[in-house]
Amino acid sequence: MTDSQTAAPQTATVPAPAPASDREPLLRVTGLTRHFPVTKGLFKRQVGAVRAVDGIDFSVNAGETLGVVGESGCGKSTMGRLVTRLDEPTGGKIEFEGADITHLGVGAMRPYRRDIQMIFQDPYSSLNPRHTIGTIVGAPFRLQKVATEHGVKKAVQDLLELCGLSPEHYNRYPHEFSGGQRQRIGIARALALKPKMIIADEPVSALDVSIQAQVVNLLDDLQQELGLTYLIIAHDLSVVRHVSDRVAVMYLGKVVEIAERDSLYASPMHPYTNALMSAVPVPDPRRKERRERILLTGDVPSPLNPPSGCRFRTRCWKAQDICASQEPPLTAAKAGHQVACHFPENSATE
Amino acid sequence: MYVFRRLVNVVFMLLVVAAVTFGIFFMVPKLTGSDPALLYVGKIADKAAVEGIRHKMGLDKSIIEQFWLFLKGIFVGRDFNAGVDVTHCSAPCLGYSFKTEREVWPLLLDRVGVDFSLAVGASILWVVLGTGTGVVSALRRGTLLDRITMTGALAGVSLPMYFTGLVALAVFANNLGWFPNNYTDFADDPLLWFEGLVLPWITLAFLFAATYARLSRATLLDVLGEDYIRTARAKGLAEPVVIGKHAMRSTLTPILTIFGMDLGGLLGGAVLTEKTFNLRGLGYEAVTSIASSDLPVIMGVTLFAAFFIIMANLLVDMLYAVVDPRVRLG
Amino acid sequence: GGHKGGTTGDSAGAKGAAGFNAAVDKVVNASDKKGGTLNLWSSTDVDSLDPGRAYYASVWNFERFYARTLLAFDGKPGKDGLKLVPDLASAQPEISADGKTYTFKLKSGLKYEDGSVITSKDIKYGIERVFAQDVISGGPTYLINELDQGQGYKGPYTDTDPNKLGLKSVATPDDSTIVFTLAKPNSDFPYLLAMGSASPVPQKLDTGAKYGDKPVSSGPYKFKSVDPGKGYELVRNENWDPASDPFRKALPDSVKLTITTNADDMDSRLLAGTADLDWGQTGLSQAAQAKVLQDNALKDNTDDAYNGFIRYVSIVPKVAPFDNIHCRNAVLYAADTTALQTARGGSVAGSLFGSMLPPNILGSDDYDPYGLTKGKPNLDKAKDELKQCGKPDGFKTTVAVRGNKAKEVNSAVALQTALKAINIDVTVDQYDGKLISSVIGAPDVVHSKNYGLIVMGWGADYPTGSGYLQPLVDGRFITSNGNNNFSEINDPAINGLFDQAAAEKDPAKAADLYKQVNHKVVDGAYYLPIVADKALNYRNPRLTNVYITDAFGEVDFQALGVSDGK
Amino acid sequence: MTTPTETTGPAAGAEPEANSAAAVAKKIEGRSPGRIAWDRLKRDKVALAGGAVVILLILAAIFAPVLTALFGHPVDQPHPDQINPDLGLPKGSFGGINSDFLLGVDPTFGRDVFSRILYGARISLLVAFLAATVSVLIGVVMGIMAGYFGGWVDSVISRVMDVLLAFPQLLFSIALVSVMPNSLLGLNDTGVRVLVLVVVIGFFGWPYIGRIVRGQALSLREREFVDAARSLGAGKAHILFRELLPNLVAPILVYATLIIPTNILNEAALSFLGAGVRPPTPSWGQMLSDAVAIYQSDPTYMVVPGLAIFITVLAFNLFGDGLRDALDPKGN
Amino acid sequence: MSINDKPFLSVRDLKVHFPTDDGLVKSVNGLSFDLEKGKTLGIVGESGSGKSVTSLSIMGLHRAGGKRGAPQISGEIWLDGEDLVAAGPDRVRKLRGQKMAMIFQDPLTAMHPYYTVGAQIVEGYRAHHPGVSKREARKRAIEMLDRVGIPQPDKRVDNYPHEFSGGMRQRAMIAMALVNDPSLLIADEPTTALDVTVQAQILDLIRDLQKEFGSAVIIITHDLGVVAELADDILVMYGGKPVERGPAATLFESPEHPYTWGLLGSMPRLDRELQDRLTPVKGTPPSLINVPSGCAFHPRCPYAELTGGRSTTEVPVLAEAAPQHHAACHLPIAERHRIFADEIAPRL
Ligand SMILES: Nc1ncnc2c1ncn2[C@@H]1O[C@H](COP(=O)(O)OP(=O)(O)OP(=O)(O)O)[C@@H](O)[C@H]1O
Ligand SMILES: Nc1ncnc2c1ncn2[C@@H]1O[C@H](COP(=O)(O)OP(=O)(O)OP(=O)(O)O)[C@@H](O)[C@H]1O
Ligand SMILES: [Mg+2]
Ligand SMILES: [Mg+2]
Ligand code: NI
Repeated sequence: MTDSQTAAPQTATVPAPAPASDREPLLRVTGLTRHFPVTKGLFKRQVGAVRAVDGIDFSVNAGETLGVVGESGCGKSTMGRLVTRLDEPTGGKIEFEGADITHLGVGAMRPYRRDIQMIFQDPYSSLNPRHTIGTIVGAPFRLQKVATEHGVKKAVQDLLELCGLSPEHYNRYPHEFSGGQRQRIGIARALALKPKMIIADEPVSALDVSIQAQVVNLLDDLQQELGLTYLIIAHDLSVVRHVSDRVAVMYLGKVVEIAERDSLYASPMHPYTNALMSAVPVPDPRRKERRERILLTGDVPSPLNPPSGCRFRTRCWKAQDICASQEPPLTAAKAGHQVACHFPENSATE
Repeated sequence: MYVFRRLVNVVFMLLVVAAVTFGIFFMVPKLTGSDPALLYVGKIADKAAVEGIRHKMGLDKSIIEQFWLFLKGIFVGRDFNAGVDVTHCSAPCLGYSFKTEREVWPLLLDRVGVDFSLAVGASILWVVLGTGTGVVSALRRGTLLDRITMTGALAGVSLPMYFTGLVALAVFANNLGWFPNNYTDFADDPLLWFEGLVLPWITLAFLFAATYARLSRATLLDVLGEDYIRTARAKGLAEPVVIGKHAMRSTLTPILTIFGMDLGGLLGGAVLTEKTFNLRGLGYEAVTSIASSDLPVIMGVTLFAAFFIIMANLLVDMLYAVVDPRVRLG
Repeated sequence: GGHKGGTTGDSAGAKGAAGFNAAVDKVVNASDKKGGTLNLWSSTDVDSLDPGRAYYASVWNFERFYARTLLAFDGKPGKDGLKLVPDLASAQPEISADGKTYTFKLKSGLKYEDGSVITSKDIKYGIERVFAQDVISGGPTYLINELDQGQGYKGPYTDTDPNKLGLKSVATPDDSTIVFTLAKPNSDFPYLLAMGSASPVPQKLDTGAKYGDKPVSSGPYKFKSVDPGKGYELVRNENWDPASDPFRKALPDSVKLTITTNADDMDSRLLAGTADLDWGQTGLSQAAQAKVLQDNALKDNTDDAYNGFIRYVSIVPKVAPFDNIHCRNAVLYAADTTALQTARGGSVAGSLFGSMLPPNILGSDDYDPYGLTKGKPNLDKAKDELKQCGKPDGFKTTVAVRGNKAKEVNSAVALQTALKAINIDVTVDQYDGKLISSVIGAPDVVHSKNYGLIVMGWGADYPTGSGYLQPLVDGRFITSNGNNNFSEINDPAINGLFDQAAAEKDPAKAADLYKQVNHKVVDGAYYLPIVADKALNYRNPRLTNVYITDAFGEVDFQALGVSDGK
Repeated sequence: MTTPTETTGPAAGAEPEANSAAAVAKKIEGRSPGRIAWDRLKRDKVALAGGAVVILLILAAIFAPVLTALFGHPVDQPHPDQINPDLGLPKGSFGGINSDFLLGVDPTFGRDVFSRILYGARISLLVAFLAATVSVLIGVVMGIMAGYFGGWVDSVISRVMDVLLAFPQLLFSIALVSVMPNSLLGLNDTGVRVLVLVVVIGFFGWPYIGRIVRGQALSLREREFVDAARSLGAGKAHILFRELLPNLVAPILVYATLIIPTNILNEAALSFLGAGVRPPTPSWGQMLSDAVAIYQSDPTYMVVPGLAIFITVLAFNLFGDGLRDALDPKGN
Repeated sequence: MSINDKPFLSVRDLKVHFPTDDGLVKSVNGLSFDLEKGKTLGIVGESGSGKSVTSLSIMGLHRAGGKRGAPQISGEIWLDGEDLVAAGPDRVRKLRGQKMAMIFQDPLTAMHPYYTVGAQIVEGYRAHHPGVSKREARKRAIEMLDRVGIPQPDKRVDNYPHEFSGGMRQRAMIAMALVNDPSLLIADEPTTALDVTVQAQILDLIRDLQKEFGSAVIIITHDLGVVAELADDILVMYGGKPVERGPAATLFESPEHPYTWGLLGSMPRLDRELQDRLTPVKGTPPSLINVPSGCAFHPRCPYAELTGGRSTTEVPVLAEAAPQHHAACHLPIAERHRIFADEIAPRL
């Protein structure tokens, strides 16, 4: 049975994730920080800060997919917005192809926008309801003043076709499409300028289960075909496993674990990652009795006032005194597997 | 602390209003080349007389100095020369009317009574009637009753109040002779006060009730679609409780907001109502003082009106915090 | 129609004396019955009760209750009321041969309400107050013009004289003698002394700008309460000696003046008999007027008297093409005076009038060379005049009118329509009514705005030909601001006639001179008189001694009494 | 796990996938948002009636000279024969209505009320429309800037709107109207009055639009398509006027239609208070103002302009209400 | 049939149709199922398949009267021997909150923002226990909050909903629903708005409470994982109709309906080997106004041709495929099993 949904050719093999070391990172993020000031009073005195992203480091190599998971409010979207420069970082550095793009202005950033594109979470709000599909998908050409061989219309129609939509949709409005189709339109727009990297913030979480798979497959196919690099943000561990080569786990504005996909899913080292994995409901009634679940107590603490030391310690069953006083650094516990924990699981030292 | 900050804000806004008003009405005679002093000399203008009056009104001072004196009068009071001796006008002193040479502050306090009487009676009427009809037609949505009341409300919104007022006067005061069109102070005779205000109240209430009916209907319909109403029903609460307790509380909050604004606006003078019903309130005073370039009175009325509107806003904001626990004042 | 109004029938029928316009030249309900309260009502407040500061005719009329003057208008109906009789003065003044010195002797035993004696110094002090225009503003300033004589006197409040009596032109050799020395003869001077601004003010009780809150009475009534904007009450002044007073009757025990906010309400009270008289005497509101005119019983209680005003259109010869008399004539002939009258409210509001001296002033006559009182335009003549003017195809001009006076705007519009008939294209320019002094009162502005026509009205401050006409037509009265001679007439012949009249001691001869001035002005086609103003006023039938005095064009308040003693 | 934030409307989403051969039931015509609103509006008979009246009124105002020539008398022509000279009131009952004077004559002059109402409509509508334009222009620019930029821009604009709303605007309008010269910028007296009315009414009206636009812009700013445009390198102007503005068209249109009746009432109110255009140029508020003095003896003269205002305002409100419902995304 | 023979909850041929401007929306179109006390039924299906409408119908929460928004409901809903469709609104209201209770998806909007959590629980309690004093009711509220695992319940009882975190709010909702010991609890997507870790807590809580109170539970979700965790029986809905019904274990092991296959195939699973590609269901969910003729799933069904045209003309009925396992599919049972074994199972 073949999937007749997508126009892109299928590949029979899972692309084996290449070792990270021998590739030049396309995107490198160091010490990235974003604090949202909380102000009060007549003179807008700053009384605190929401430490949405609080010093994270990672890099993404060309052609690979980095998945980012974490609970609601841990700073995933903020991170995504910082990397795409929709938001101004408070600190740290973002390098794209070796160039520092951390504080570029609208104009200076414009050339880079061709190479870094974004797919948004909500297929309803990410398309301007008053623009036709042609306008929406053609916007990148106009904004970047890119000349197209056979005119913008042709280019747009090609893109639509590439993303599994009919070229006749050119003059339609977004409200005439279903969620899955809209997400395809969003993807077509992101692809217009042939970017090198695509950042996708929860690209499928607003979609119905049966549609979600269509979009995931499309993303897969496009990566194959166009050699794209993805940074995919999601909270669904199963989806992330499916799409990623490497996965970063975030907790309260920090990356607590970052590893090759298989290594992470096979032997998660951070207690939080463990808890997350065990909490995912498995669609298999027979397994439900056998599974041992790690039930975390309490809620995620407020990013306004994160716990000292290790941020997870308030919910961690392994926490000890050192966790409160010392913040564990993100260190390589084994090849291609970094973790920030004083007492990591599944590690050789345990 | 919050209240203090807001009060500072109120004072600031009033200062802005005062400065702008002062500026405009100080500049206007300059622009039109008219000398306010000329307005107050007798029929045959005599140069010396004009000079004398200009000096007496303080119009020979610079605008900054005049404004400064005005502010000083409000906060610490100021002195006026009455010829034989110097009279002190104690704070809050809005000066003396150019025209009547009466102190402005007591004059306005006297006038505001009319607007107060107007506002109190009318607002009770319109809130009760307006929200009442709005709620009933929301609950009977789509029925004939709903359609009739809402068409009526739209008509109410579309009727100019000076027209409604005149029709009311023609019918009830003139033809039927039910209500006299004459204002009596409450202190003088409560019954006559009431009788004299019935028509203005009804006219005003008619206009506002229409707005409130539309607003409360729309809000209630919105609220009825809220999830928490469904929850209340899911708990098995009786329908009157669901409506009366859960829906109404949320419905009244936005109504409170515009009620505050409307009341504030009315207290600061209802020019059209006052003209239609021949009432002498702040609005009347405002119009006559503008007609006679009576700057101290203009300033007074403007500040009074702005004060009421701003205070009403403040009050509404604070009440909002009481009603809605999600609103934090800080 | 049915008789819907109040209960006025019985008295009107019983006495039978009253009738429409009965009080115009007769005394209605003559009676000496004392007691009761006179209820005056007004929809406008007094401008000031301080006799030095009031300018409303009704206040001047009202002052006769509490402020006596050396001379005063006699308490008689019609023209008889124009005569000045000695009031505080024991007799008519002694006038020096050159007509410049007036010497008055005061009656003896004159007292203020507090029992203190009224002296000639108080009269001088009262006059001096008027000079302090920075304090005592708003009143007539004729006395300053006559008496300052270059001294630059600034009033008693800044007077360095120990007794604050530094005004040189007035002397008080003793407490009962006062001598005025004028710079040049002025036969109108006695009228100036009959104004409230020449009434005595006791220096001790003077409160300066606030004197109007509690004027000290020298007349038959004193103030019991003063409540600005609401009402005033006068009660008997026990220290007033009827014997010293030549004409005041002082019939009611008290006089109340109630200020209402609502003219309609006042009119319905009048018709219902719960109010006695409109203090403002400005006429019934249109609704009440319609009602009264359609009901003869009610109409019998009304008077439609001249109030001393003429409504007119100034034609400005300084603005082309009105520099040519024929163009001015054309306007006069083309004017549809009936339409103009209707615009002011019809025949009730004024009668057609051909000249510029109102009927209540000595010297007035029926002079009407342009046939204005015929009520119809004479288009043939108008066109002929146009031709003579060299503008056979008409021309454009602008009429200036106060925007806040509906009747004047209506007049302007009516004139505009009428002149269209002879191709005069009139633009109606409404200016802010409070800016009279600086718009039409400023000849420069008039010229620059090309105001060829100006709608206005005028009433005399004192009922003589010069009181009425001089500000309007004497070229020496033209000022750069606050001018009233809009037509800028500066005819040496006219000016000379005024000087002649001023030196004339015989009023009848002076009247004749004013008649000549009037005719000259009319012949010069400087003015288009619209109407001699009238006001339809209602009098409560219970009032006694009602008559209209030409001195104010109003019912003489001080003579009134109430028949029922209530 | 999915988080369906919005259910795909069955009708709107029933479009078959491009390359799925099997067609799902009814194929829905591609309808633009404006088209959808128009279809909805067409079903609202009351709103359509309101709209029809509005159009008729506009036509009547435009063709006032023609209509007057056909059915009336020249606006400023007095008819003394229609007036009782003693009372200054129209002869005959009901304000002198007869076959010649369809709506009677005005007191004092006996001018044709029918013509004056028509010419009054010109002033009313002209002022209302122009003032609405002024309000919308300022309100949209200010509101969109405050909403999109936030921060101090928002603070300043919001504060200005607060102050403006706290100002006793009627007083200012009266004051400003009364001091204006009679000719300005080559306009005649009526022109100047209209200009001043437009400026004053329009200026005091913008905060209402501004607030609405600001609120909408605030929420639109959070929509991801704004980020999408930014991520494509769009500048501020592009975002404000290409991305946000088209989405504001609906509320702007609705509030523009709803501000017009308010403006008509305001113009009439100012005329009523004597601060409108000056006689003999007729206006409805001025006629009512004249009528105050004589409503007891000539009620017709009060009723006619009153009803004219009422009908006009009602028609605009009905239409505006319908438009709002039609353009309301929640409506279906 | 005597009352005792009836299952505790029995829905028979339920139809819920909404008249709208665009046409009749057939949100639920012939739904039947039974549920016993102590059992949990999971209802799964895509967005818009009629899950919520079903639960609201049972609760009698669709708006009655008026013209707009009121659905046409037909069929029978028997709860403990009483037909809720036939019963008057007053009767249903009395049962609501007492015998049957509901937990909603978004606890923040489902609670009144102006009243404290405690007050809202107390209100539900006192509505059905009129004699109880306020103090007793408050004690009960604190007890319930404690029961659902809210720390310091005696303090938290006076908090407003916005002062709670998402997980706590959902717990409070549960406390509110359980305050009258209902024998039927309907949970409509109770964890969709929550994080996985919190979701796990809530699912545990529901399971424990059910064991303790022995009530019947309907859990509605589109997450197959969630139903697998909780449900004894599963009902799969598509386009307002049930397409498959059966015990949880069998349904996951040998699903009968192509749509169920599609659902299972389209979700990536942590418990399986990583596949290269997911197997999506092609196309989009059907319009409920113009439901495709015959089998509503046929436009999206890869095997529609194999029915010999029946799928486009004939509406399939829920037929027993295995004991207690029903499916509405035109494919012959054998064919289905073959396809599943050959094509589907290897990919899952
Ligand atoms: N503009 C902002 N101002 C203040 N705080 C913000 C702002 N944007 C985000 N935050 C806060 O920063 C934190 C991280 O937010 P972010 O949206 O990045 O989380 P997330 O991981 O994407 O969550 P979710 O899964 O819910 O999308 C949250 O606590 C949020 O409240
Ligand atoms: N009041 C209503 N009027 C018209 N249609 C309605 C109404 N309520 C629900 N519907 C329609 O009924 C269908 C079923 O809705 P329902 O809410 O039951 O779906 P659901 O399965 O719960 O979906 P979700 O997973 O998104 O919650 C939807 O197409 C919806 O649009
Ligand atoms: Mg996010
Ligand atoms: Mg649902
Ligand atoms: Ni894949």
